[in-house]
Amino acid sequence: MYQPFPPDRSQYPAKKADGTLDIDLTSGKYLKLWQGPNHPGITGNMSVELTVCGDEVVEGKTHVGYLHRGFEKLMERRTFIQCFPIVCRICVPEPDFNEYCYAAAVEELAGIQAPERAHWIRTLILEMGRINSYMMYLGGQAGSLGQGVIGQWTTYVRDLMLDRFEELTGARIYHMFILPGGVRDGLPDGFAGRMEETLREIESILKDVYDVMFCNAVFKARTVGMGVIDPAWLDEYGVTGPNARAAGVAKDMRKDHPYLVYPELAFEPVTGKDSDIYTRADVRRRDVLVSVDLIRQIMAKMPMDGPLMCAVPNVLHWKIPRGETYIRGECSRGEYGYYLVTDGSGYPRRVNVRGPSYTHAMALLERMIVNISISDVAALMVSLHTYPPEIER
Amino acid sequence: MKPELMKRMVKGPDGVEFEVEPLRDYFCEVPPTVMPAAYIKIVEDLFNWARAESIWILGFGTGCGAIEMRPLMTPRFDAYRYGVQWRPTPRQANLFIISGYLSTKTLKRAIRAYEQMQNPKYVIGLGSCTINGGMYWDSYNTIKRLDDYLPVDLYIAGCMPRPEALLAGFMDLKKIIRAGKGEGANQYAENFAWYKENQKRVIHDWDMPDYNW
Amino acid sequence: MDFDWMKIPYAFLTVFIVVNYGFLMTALIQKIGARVGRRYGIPIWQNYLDMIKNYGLRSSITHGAMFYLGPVFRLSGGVGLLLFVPSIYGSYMFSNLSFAGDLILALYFVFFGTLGMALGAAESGHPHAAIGITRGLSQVSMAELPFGLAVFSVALQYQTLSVTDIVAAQQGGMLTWTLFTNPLAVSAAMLSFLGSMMRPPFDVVIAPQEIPIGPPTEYHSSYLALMQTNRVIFPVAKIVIYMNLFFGGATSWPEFFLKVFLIYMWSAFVGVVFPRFRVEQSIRWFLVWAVPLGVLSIMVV
Amino acid sequence: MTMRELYDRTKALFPLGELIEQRSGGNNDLVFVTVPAAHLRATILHLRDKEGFSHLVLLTAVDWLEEGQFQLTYLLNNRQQAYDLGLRVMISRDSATMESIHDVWPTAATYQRELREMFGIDFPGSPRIEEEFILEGWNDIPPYRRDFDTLKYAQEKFSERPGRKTHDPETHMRQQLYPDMSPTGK
Repeated sequence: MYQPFPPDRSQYPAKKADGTLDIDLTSGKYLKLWQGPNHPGITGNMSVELTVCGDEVVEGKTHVGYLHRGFEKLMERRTFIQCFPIVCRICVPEPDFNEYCYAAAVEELAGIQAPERAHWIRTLILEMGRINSYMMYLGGQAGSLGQGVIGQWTTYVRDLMLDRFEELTGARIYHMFILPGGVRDGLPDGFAGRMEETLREIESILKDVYDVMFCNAVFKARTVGMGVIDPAWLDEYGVTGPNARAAGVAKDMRKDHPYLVYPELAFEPVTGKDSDIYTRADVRRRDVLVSVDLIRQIMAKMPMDGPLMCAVPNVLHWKIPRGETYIRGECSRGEYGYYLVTDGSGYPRRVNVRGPSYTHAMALLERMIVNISISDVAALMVSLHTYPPEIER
Repeated sequence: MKPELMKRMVKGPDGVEFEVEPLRDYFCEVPPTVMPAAYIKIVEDLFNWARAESIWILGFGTGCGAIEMRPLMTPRFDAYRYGVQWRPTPRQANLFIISGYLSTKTLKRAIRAYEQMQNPKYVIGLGSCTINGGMYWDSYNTIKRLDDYLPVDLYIAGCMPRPEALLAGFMDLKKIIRAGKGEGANQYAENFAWYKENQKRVIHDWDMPDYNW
Repeated sequence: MDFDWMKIPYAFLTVFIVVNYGFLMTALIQKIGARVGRRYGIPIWQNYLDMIKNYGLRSSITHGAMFYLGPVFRLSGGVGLLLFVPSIYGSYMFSNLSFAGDLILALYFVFFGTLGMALGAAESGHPHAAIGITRGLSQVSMAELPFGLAVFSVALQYQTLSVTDIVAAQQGGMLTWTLFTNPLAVSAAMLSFLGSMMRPPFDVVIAPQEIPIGPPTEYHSSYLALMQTNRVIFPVAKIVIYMNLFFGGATSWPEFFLKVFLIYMWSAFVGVVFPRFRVEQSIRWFLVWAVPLGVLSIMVV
Repeated sequence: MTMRELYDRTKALFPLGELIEQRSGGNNDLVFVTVPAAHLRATILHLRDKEGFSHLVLLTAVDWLEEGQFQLTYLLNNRQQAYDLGLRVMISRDSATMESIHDVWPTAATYQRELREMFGIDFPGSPRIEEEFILEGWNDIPPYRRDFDTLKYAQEKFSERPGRKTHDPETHMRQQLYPDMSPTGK
């Protein structure tokens, strides 16, 4: 088997002829340890099957499927508008990207064009969702190293952001707001002012987080130089998003493949140099600040009147001609994409969701987990920012 | 069945060969028994009061409802005020929150975790998908009625339920416990065969003993 | 040596007071942690309820005699430590069962619980317990080393092994405390204190994320309740030693409460904002910072 | 360089099918091309090494049940040029086997495992291809195939709670508003 970067297993078990490791569990030298699914140090409901030798991991295998609901199958037997309420359930912590990608894919294949104002509101929602997702991550990253207080602070501001979501969409988690053809509603009165307050609170909390977490000697000792992603792996393992940006590659779909109103907004992708856990956390922290800035720009430039929905055919008999397309967006973990195939009927032929965690949590994690200490597994896994529901859907 | 669970011969470090049958050797196969309440009523009342005021949740987010668990434990909702806290291991937990849909793969783990918990133990079904399948009513991989597989004390409806609903659910659960009606574990022991039959019908890959603790 | 039997009920009175104070203080510490995280925190009586609940659970599973003895050892370590150290200096009632040479005995009790726990948890056969034990024993032995050095240094300084005598030597104003007469030993011991309190940054042993809570993974119901009881006694008992050796002891209960609280706060304040060290990192940390201080303190004395 | 030029250049080397420009007009950055299964490997190696399509965005399958074929879609991305190229490979549905590309992109092994499990498409030689990925103990036909009926399966397998009513808008509307309308969709 051709392996471009054979893992450094010099002092570890020999390889068998077919490339798998020669691990004799009965020898007493190795221990099989399951981290998850019922484990606090795991990102959601998934598990890693570790083979450890002493305190070091010799081999790790990711197991997913605990959250499989068969969305791609279920959507094949729902009409286009019936798919809309279930797509957001695919990725729980940042559901809006599902709604946007699905809506954009349907619009493209059906040949309709959402109005300008809807684009602005969509961008606003995506950026708000990104902040939420990053806040979850920051808390989780600190929590995986035992710094629970960061999780308290970031969840506190995330709740504030959820309040804004609730004002705008009426729901905390599943917003079901971006539907094919536009968005459901405009901004409520006084939204801009309350948004600004929330953003200030986020900035102030982030400053505290920076002082307590990023300047902390213990946090640095645990994370600097830990879990390095070689820039050469980016293409091999399909690494995108902050994981790639921390390796110094400014891979940001908002810049590379601009969508919605991003061409009209001024921002620079955040990049890091060292590609370790610390850098990835730092890139995400700075990315929150970028998002905060983007939201300010959006609130300032957004047109306040105009249509929110374009003319959509009767959704009960909405048939879309045969075609296929791929819509992508830069979510907080990386490239989120929908591959939609239609066949001229009232139902999608096939929907495939490309969640960034799909490659990060499987091939990349299994590659990175080798030769690290058991106590770092949780931190490493969290630092890749994986959400299992988008892996198995 | 996985190879490591097969019956096999093992050579020990001292050179003696012996037979290992993991399912029988590594688990306790005794079915659960009904545990009576304390004989003296006032003692049982005291215990019920303590159980109601000190609810330890198993930290196992089985579905998307887990996303609202973190706000529950943080400044806005702070369930610690009501004696609710997390335990990472099923041995020490009293309450199992099935947070949303259960795929058959998770159901197997959930059953194992549930059986490891100590009597008395409680189950809350969170979200519409535990009640009747909810959004996933036609999915091939998620169960539709949780109470077929585990004894449920309380359902919280919604997709997904807000943390306020969860807090209200905890209050109701406290009332149930204090009234001495939180006997899910005994119910499970009494109808053990029925539960097992239901569980085995949906879990294809049953590679564990009937009762593992 | 004639033994005063009246001391035994008095010693149990001490235990009773300390248990309640320990419950209160544990809750207080948790509340402080919650307030840092902008939460309201648990009710102050929550720990009592948890303990009653755990004693009240109907079923429990044992993994053999040693599994059962683990928490018992641990608890007897805590109670024993408390019983053989004078909690209030100069008080007949609360000088407990202390006698000459009790410093060695106290040190023995400090380690006793940990070892019992390790044996008991290993009996459960849970891999997380085994990992927790290896982490715990290696870290604890490293963390206790500076403490041992500091204790030797203090014993050398006062030329006695009796805690009562050491306290007596420190009476007479703050400046006679070991804290000022032998600051090196005190700082070594306080660093070691951080390590043995199982709070961040040295709590990888019982870390929920890195391994689910380590040795106590399998402990539940009454076993856990025993351990909870110990968790409130043991820190206080340990702080009593620290207080007696380094901070001039206490001559009355209010002084006792205040000093114990302040020493406890030291670990709590550090713990609330720090993440954890890995085991080898914490060992290195102790080797680099605490052990040289301990050695230095002996050499200075 | 436009996609058309790239297509012409590659067409000279490999027997490619017709170029389908998905987003003709504005930013024409997504095209789909059909490739014979035998030439897929050479094509992607050429595209990866010579044309800069270094990122495998996704690998998935579409079940064209009526035509008896699976369509495998290899979506490649060229970041510098901001182009996406979807390579479509049609393989027979009966004995669905495809060459593995896990040595070109290690991450493809995961996609291939999923396809194997969910569609029953075999990729000989791909690592851990036999292992279960998402499902556990599945004993029916692979669930993403079109002829697998998830509703029927769910009704047979999982007990339902009585009292659930369906308010399918299509049937409801048909009954209420257009009683004479011909059935739509499936």
